[in-house]
Amino acid sequence: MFERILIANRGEIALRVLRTCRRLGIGAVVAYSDADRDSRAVQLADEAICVGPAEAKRSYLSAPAILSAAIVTGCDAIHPGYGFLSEDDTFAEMTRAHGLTFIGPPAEVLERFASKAGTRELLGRYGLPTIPGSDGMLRDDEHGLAEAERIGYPVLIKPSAGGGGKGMRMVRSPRELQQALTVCRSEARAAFGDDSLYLEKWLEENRHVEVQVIVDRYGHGVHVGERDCSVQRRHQKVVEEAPTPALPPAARERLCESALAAVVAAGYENVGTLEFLVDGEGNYYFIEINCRIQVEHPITEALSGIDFVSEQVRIAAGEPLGYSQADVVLRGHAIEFRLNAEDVAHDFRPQSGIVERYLPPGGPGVRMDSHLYTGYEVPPYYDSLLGKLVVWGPDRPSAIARARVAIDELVIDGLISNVAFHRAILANETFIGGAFTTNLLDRVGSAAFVAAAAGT
Amino acid sequence: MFERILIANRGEIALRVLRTCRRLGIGAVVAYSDADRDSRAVQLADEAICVGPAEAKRSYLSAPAILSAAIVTGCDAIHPGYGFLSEDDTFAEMTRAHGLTFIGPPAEVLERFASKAGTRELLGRYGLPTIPGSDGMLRDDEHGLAEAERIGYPVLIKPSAGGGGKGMRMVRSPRELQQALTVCRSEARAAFGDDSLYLEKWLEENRHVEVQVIVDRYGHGVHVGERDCSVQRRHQKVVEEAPTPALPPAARERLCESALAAVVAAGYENVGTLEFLVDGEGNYYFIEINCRIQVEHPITEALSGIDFVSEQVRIAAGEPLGYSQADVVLRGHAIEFRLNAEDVAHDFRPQSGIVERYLPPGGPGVRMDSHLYTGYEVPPYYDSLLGKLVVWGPDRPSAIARARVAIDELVIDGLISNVAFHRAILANETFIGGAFTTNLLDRVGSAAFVAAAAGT
Amino acid sequence: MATRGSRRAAVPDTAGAAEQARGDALAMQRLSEAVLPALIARFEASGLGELEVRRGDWRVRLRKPDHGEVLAAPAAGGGAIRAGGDGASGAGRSGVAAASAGRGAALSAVGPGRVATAATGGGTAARRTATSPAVGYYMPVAAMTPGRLVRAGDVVGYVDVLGVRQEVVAPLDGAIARVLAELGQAVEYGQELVRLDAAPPVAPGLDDEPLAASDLPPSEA
Amino acid sequence: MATRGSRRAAVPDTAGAAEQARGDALAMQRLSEAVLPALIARFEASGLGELEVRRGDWRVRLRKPDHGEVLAAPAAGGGAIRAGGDGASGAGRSGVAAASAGRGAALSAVGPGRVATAATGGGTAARRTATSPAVGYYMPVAAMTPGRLVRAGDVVGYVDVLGVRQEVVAPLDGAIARVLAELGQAVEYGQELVRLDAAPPVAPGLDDEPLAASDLPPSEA
Repeated sequence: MFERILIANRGEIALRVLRTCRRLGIGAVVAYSDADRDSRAVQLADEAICVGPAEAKRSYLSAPAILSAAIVTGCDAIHPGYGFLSEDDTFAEMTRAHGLTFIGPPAEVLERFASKAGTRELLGRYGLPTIPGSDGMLRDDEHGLAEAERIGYPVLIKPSAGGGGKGMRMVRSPRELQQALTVCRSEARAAFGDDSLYLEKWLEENRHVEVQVIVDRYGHGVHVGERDCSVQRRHQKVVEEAPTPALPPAARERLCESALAAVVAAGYENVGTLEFLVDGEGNYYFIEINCRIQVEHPITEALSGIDFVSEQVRIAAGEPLGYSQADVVLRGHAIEFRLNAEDVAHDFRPQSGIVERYLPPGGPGVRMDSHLYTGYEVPPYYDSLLGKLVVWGPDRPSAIARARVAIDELVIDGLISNVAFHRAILANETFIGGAFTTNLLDRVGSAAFVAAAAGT
Repeated sequence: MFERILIANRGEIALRVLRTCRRLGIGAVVAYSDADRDSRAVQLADEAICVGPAEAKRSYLSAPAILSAAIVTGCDAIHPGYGFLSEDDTFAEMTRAHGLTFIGPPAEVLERFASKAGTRELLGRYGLPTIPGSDGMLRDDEHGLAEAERIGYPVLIKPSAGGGGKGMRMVRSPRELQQALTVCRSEARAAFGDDSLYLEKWLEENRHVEVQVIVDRYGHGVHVGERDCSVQRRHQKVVEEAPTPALPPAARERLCESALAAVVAAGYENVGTLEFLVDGEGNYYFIEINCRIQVEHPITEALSGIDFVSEQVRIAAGEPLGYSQADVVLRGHAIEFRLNAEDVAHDFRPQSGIVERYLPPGGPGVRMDSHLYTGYEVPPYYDSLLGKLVVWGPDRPSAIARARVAIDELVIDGLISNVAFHRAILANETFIGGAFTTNLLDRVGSAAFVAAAAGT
Repeated sequence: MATRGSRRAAVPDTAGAAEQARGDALAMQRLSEAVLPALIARFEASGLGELEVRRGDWRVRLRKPDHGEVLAAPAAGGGAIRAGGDGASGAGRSGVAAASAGRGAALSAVGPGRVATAATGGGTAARRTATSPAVGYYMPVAAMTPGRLVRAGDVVGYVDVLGVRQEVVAPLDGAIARVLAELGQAVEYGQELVRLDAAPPVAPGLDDEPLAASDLPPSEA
Repeated sequence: MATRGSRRAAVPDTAGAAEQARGDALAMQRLSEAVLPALIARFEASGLGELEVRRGDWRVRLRKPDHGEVLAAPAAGGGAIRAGGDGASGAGRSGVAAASAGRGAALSAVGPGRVATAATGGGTAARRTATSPAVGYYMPVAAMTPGRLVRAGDVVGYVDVLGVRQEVVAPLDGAIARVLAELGQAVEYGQELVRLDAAPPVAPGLDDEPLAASDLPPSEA
């Protein structure tokens, strides 16, 4: 097992990883940027080291800075969290070349699953249905137009790299497609340094359902059920829950088993998530794999009792899984709410500033993962995630009821957050009925959605 | 179901009950004393009503004040929390006489189990072994001396009423007994208004193990496993855990089943706890029953997923239990740490004052039930409980590891608490080995215990 | 609308300073010698309710008792209920007025003045108001109407607690200025029930301050 | 031992006041007209780092930037490691110095002055110190010993980042006062590496303040 892990991330996930390092008795060094020196993770770390200025490119995204920090602080492994360098196979390879362990899939596994199109093809071969899409990356606009014609409109433009909705757009006609391709290409280039795009058939009313897997180095794997992340705005998840209300138990089991079988066969290793779209008839289509810890992993922790960061660490250290599918027992229902510093009423404008007062909710079945504290200054340089409220209940209605209580208890004063948005979700009949689809929010408009809920 | 519940308590338990009322969609009115108007429960309540001055006798312990408050605020039920009026059969009867429901056992059940000696006799008849003790209450010192002679020294003097260590004393000789009887009598009179005392054989090295039961009005009951509360100082619980490390699974099962069978047969109703002493050979002796929610109920909630306040409410409303023993599944290991505002180094002197900074720990398997917030002033009038840290892990070592992490994260600035004491417990080999006995702390001395741990 | 209670001198709270390092001790000395007297003076003049100076582990807080402000709540059949939150709490449901369910009575709104009023010997505002000795239903004494002269200790009303009448007592000699609750209204412990105008000082040694005209409540409800 | 950086004027922070009710607005006006100027004056004189005045939902906070205090850390083979916590954090493990495991180097202790120092244009203290451009191992330039004259932009040392040398650059004309790191020492981004004495102003318009003798670090390590 590792002696000392460098945590190469910030915010709530740095704290999350730190907690597991502590629990495992492993030293935790937090790498931070100049803008994060007052962060909770830095305060609690065994050691903290400044790796660069606020700008992520020169700190959290700088492979040399992170690796150098790990070396000079005597770490033998690096946990990248999510985002930043977490799925960067070059960084994973550099880490290994310097004799350190990258906590995540090995470099060659990351490389194998780096291209979304390539992964769909690979896992398609191992039995996962995929959405009809373009024949590989679009060579140019003409190729795009021809492929869209073949697939049939509406189609979704997607970038090969990255995530988080950047470079994605749904179009309903050749004219829209031509305009959008230019925009998506430049967005993708700016965000990921790669402007490769491909097309997918757009499913009008769909659910986002993803399967959590853990696979060790020796090809033993389990799935830990699925999560439903259909509450999205602009392709960004806002609320996630498990199990999915979209599928009956037998269908969920089938989905999870086929996902696990495919990734094990394709040689995946470590903790990972396979994302699917599920249509109104319950058909599912594989869309992509996330080779890292997910933001929404706590809901699966609430159901299973498994610590996913601990599993990442153990598997990266070469330990065998040590249990089998029959040992994975899921109990109850859990929902996660992403609390963002953003102004829903004003186009989700990100907010920064001092947290005047912070008090997380408590009680049975309530977990709040957040790096906030009273007096903390949210810097303007990074994503707007303030924390994640996770509620558990023996069933979905009780989880929803607890969520309402917890949201009402939560105190985050000093900056605008999307708490009102979550209240609106919890009052929404479609959500309560378990029938939310991924495009509902964008169709209605989030601001209108919140306003409508406030009026009732 | 009830429309509106008066919460006749304060501190963390008022908040705990409030959370469940909210979850169940029941209005929550908080009755508070003049000293508690800035309490978190008052802030969060649907309505709050001042029932009297700081002095508990004229507020939280005043049956007319509480009942009048329930009536004028339109409540149809009263939740008494723990302590105060929670096991007062006269109050329960008054509540019923005014057409309201007491959330707890009905008055006649409370009355039946009001006397500790009587309850031991009653449940002894239904098969529970009891500790050899005096023949009823002690009539006078002579009776006490004779009974102690018969039982054999050392013996424990116990008051018929109350709890929390007041009026209790272990003595090893007739001379010690005679002195202690006077002290215990006056302590018991002052604390409970009842100076009846009885004697029990003192078990040198024993564990405190208690069984959680839920019994509905129709005689259907389940047990929800046991808890081990052997970490005590002066007969007050400080750390509790479940399951007990003192007994193997089969013995735990036997204990729990016999406890449940006995209380169901004796006509118990609602949520309750049967306390046992377990000696070095695994023999168990029933000592008393608590006819209310326990401070340490969250560890059983962590294992079972059952909300015990919700069960109290449902059963008091006449609902059937609705599930059977096979549905009660216990998972993992949980430990609770009582955080008290007390100076362990100075004879546990209670502390009061302003909480300058409060930040609860978080992450997987961590629950903090506390009424604190930054800026809250802990009043000097009541017990010193600041909150309860509850950690869960898949097994005992991981629960202990998580507890260490959580204790290190917890921030309570501005007043002295017993955090150092809990750190000492978590560093203690006897605790880690699962071999703590109830008299260990008093034998060593808590201050010495903390100092010894700090030195290692 | 609101009357203003008397002010007490500020109380410096210097707990914990003794254990601090030399640097803190020096800063503390500087604070108390140079800054504190001026701060207290400014504070008195500022109209602020609280002022706090902090540095590291020590702090000094200047605080006035709350003003004896009383809301003029219409005591109708289903009156307003005291909301759980207040300005300082943030998370409370301040401003939410829920109707009391059933039992034909309601609890009247309680203003921020109740702390000072309920406290013994708080200020003259407290001594000018008869407060509820218990939680229950208010029962006025018919003769106790505005203008009526009373002596300290006179019963100016009752609160019915489970059928038992508890006396509401005049805290000082004076005249009834206003009755703040109605027959059958739900009242809580410490709630202001009858406002008095203090009698003008007739003998030396009476420790009640004379009232300025501006301290009296206006006559509208 | 410690040098003190320059102070900046206090910045009143009045966010949110605009939305407040008339009462707050009045109190606010009173505060800013009557109290604030005096408070600022007192604050400047008091030596305090922060002062805050609050009332209900608004508040005014006066705060100075941290002093440019620098620890004189002994740069031995296994030096002290920066502890996670600081005075303000409370829960951190302040004071805990853990030895760096393996790899033959250690990170030197970093004082609370780093924020001010690393900031661009913070005060003269920042402009007097060459800081690390990256995280890595320090490599001095042999000629750069105390007394040596340098010009702004001169390379006064290097930081080795995975085998690539990054330049440590003099921020102004002056003389080397002290080299704060040793060959092979682990340094983090922004860490102070070479202290300079500014050259005396030779031309008008040079915006560096002249140094007082008391601002110079004492010569012992």
